[in-house]
Amino acid sequence: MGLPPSMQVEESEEGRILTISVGPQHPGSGHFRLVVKVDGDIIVGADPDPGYVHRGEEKMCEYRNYIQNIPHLERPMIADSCGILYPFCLGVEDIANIPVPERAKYIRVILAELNRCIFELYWLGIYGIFLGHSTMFMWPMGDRELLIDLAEAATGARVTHAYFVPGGVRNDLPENFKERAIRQLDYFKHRLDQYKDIFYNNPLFLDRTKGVGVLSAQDAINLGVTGPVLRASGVKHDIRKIEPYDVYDQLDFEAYSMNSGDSYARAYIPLLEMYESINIIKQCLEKMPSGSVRTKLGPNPRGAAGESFKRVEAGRGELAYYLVSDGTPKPYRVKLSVPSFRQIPAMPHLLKGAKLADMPAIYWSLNYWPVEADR
Amino acid sequence: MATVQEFSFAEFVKSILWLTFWILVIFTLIILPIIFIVLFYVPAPEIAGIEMNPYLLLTMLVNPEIGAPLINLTLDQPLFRVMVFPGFTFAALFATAIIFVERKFLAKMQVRVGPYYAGREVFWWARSLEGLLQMLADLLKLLGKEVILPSGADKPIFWAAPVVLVIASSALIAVIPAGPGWVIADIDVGLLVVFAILGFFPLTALLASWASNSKYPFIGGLRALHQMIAYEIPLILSVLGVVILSGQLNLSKIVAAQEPYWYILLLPIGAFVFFITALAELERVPFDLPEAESEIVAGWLTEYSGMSYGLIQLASYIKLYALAGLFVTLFLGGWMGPLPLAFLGPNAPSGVDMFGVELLTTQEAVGILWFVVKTFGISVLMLLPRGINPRIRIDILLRTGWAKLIALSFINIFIALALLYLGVAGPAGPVGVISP
Amino acid sequence: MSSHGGQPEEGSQAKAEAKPETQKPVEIPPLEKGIIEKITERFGDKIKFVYAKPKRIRFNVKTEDVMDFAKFLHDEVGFDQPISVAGVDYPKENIIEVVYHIGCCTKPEYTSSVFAFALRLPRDNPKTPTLIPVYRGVEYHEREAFEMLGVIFEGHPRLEKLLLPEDWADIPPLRKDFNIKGR
Amino acid sequence: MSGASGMFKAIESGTKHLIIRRFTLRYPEQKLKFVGDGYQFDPKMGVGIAGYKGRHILYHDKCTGCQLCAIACEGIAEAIGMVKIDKTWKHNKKSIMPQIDYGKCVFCGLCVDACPFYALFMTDDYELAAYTKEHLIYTPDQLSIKPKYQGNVEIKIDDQGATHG
Repeated sequence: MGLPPSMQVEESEEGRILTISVGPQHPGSGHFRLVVKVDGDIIVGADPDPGYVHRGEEKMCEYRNYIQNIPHLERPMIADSCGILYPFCLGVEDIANIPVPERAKYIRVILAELNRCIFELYWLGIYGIFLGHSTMFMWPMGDRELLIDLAEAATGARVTHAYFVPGGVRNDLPENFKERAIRQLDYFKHRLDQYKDIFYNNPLFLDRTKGVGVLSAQDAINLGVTGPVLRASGVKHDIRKIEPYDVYDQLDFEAYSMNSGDSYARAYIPLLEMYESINIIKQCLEKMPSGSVRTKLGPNPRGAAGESFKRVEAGRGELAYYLVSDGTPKPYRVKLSVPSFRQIPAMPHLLKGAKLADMPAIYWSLNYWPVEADR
Repeated sequence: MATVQEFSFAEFVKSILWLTFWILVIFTLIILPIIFIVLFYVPAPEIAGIEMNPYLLLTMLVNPEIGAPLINLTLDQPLFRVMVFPGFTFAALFATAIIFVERKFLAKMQVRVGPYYAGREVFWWARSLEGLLQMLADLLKLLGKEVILPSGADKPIFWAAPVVLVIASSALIAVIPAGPGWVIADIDVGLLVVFAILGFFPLTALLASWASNSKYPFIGGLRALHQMIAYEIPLILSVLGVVILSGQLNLSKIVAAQEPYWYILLLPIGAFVFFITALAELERVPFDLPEAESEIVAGWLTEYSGMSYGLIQLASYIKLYALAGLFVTLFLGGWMGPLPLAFLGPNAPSGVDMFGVELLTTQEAVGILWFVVKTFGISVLMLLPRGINPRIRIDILLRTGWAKLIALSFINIFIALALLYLGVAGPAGPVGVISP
Repeated sequence: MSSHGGQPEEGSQAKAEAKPETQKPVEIPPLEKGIIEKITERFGDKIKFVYAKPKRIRFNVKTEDVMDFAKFLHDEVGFDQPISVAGVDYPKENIIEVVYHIGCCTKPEYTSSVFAFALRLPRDNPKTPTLIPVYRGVEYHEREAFEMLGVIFEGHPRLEKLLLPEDWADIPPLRKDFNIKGR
Repeated sequence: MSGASGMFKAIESGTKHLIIRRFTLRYPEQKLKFVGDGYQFDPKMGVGIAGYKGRHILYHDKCTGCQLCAIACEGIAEAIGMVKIDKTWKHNKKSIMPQIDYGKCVFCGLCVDACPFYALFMTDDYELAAYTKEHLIYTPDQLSIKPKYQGNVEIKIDDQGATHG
């Protein structure tokens, strides 16, 4: 009695290799395929295969003017829709020389940080369920509602806000937003403390993640990974700090980094960042001046011929837009350099030699978002 | 515009009412006359001195005492014990209750609602019963689903595995006493039977995974095999302390041997090891890695669907009941309560009556109640880790099983031996506490 | 216009003002100036300086120099983090540009800067050596540029489909002569 | 020993939540309260007014049939088409008004930004489910009806945790 017929086991020098396709229909993959080769319980090769949700965002951009590009550009990353739109607005403002009112800058920062939290909670929830921790799935998903409610009060939509526009934001914050925000953020901070107890300090979680998938700083830089993944490897590289956009240079906050470079560090940094986001939002609410929030523009803003490369720190890391304009109302070329796509090379690098059971712990700690990577 | 079939609840209710109406009409007009014609010619049989005529039930409604001999007869039947009370029906109902409690309990812990509408629609006057009928709804859903046979599957094994699992886990119940005298098979090698049956599960899991002809089930089956075998040894070793102290393998006698104090007070390490290994045997979080969905979809259950999946789930929850019952039997004094029976006072009824028949004596009734309460408590404790723990990795699991738990269970055995030789407890009864 | 290769030369849009040329000498901040001097010292005329805005520098590089240039940039100047590889199609000039954006993680004074260098390749036969030996992380970016614009990276280990469907049989979609239906 | 204390803390944290209020919004019985009266736009200021972006509302007495909303939607969702209306308005020479296909609309609200006559706003109504795609196409007459949305639930926060009441 041999192996069942569907299991092709190839004999090779390393031993007997079983190929497992993780995705595209797999509870642990998303819209994405990871071809994993295992020898026993050890992964000997992993080949990421993105592209299942490619929508041609970059080509679509060339057919629409700058304003019309807003709604579809946030679709690749609806969990962080402000983060993915932010550099686009910065880039258009750069190309078309649009001034931004001071209040709009603060509102943008508030919304970007809210969205960072919303994204990181979503991410954390899925990390929890990937490690088999169902409570850690439900809690962040529930607490996300607090922040989504805030974002909805400001923008009018729960996830796809279409809120940032070149020249500011669409509308001012509603009345009593400040009190509401502070109340809910205080509660949210209290909830984050609970996460530490049940998840981050749980000895089984530490067993699962400490020392798993260690990425050295040199490798992290060379592979081009970004965001929390890079910072977990000890490289203090946060765009908000090194190249402050909008009002980040007037705010007092910390960009955290850890030195261990393992899955635990990659999972812990988002938690610290959420604390920091609460801090930033509160500062912004205090410092925010009054005034206009949007520069009045014609329906078709057009920029001079030229190019612009703007980057922001989104929830998953450095998100950059390379905009080339030829002077027409439509962009000549838009290139999204998304963090998820930049994490891909780290995946085979880290998975090789890991255990099969560590696959979800490593894969999801890389902050990889299939829809965003495919664009 | 295209015509659309719109679902209307009123139409649905109407159709059901019409269906019921026609069934009643056909029943009264055709089936009832046939029954009466048959009864006219065929004499009714007689059981326990009662004529089994079709009006018996109606008569019993008015005068219940008529049925008393019949009830007595039923209670004496071994089949009743196998099928109903300590046996399958009770276990299945208990398992269903555990599933419901697990879902509500977990939902509470996760700050959400859990099953809500099923049951609430029916018991609209009692909001606390929300979700009570969810188990029934799930059962109906699973019954209505197609059981998909994967191509290339080994048909006989694939079909047989869920049934075998249910049978095996139900067989565990046979030796567990649910009350004084209330045990299906009161055999002297009860504990050995438990371990013999437990040894059956990894094999079935492996066969089921093999028969599915798929990669994920195969890996899951291998993990299940590794895990169950690694944890069987500490499981058996942890119970050895109890056997040493009681000098018995018969579970009823083990319970009786815990008369002054329960073994969990004497052997806490053994109880701890047993609890952990029972969790691993049950594949419950944090030891659910044979079903780790983020790595291997659903482990060895991946290819099962419909009611065959439902049977596997039923088997696993019956097994949970059985292992919780075993824990109660071995360490928590089984049916014995923390208070003596005299606590009930002198005016306590001598038994539980129904239609004038004494179903249970007071001692039995209190014993069963304590057993159920304790088993339920232990079951809830077994559900608790699901809310607070992530899944652990196979190598950590095996290292814990082979190194730490076996060491702990050996320590437990030494403690038991020490207790025996010091004369604190033992088969002859504790010295100095109750001297004969 | 020809001096800044990043700009498309469209006849109708020639009115676009040639800002960088006129303001170049005054506008370059000292930090960027240092980088530019370092590079021009080493490469001289082989590479073409395009523009330097605050924190953004761009050079045009020839295919045969790109390997040396990348090595120099990585090892001596200190730009070590690949950010993106963008391809831009200019059918009127019959050129495809491949723009590498490189950031810096290790040298604190450069971390805020993004260095861009572009390869201007002929549109009918775009070929360039891969930069994987220098920047390990550009592997997937180059694969994307390959399938989206048809640029062939010589020496790339796996030049295959990445995002597009396996049965894609049209021209590379980000070329300007590929048109979306109905638009 | 840190492992044991960590596990103990986790158990404590988990059991603590057994008594905390449930957070879930029981949707059909409870509906969320939104800020404002739906997203609106002030073309004079060039700034919107915060509100929920739900179904549109069209003011027939203001719409001039200028098609700016349809043009704005062209590259986004192509949900807005201009249709003839029976009634004649003095300010609407062509007698055309927008008709919105909610099977396509992405609720970005950029059509509201495009309207210079205060004629097209958005409302709180998000319950647009229908049995057919045809039912999702809202004619100008349907769009002019003000929806009845009654949401009154807000997040309440106290010592027992956050809840939707």
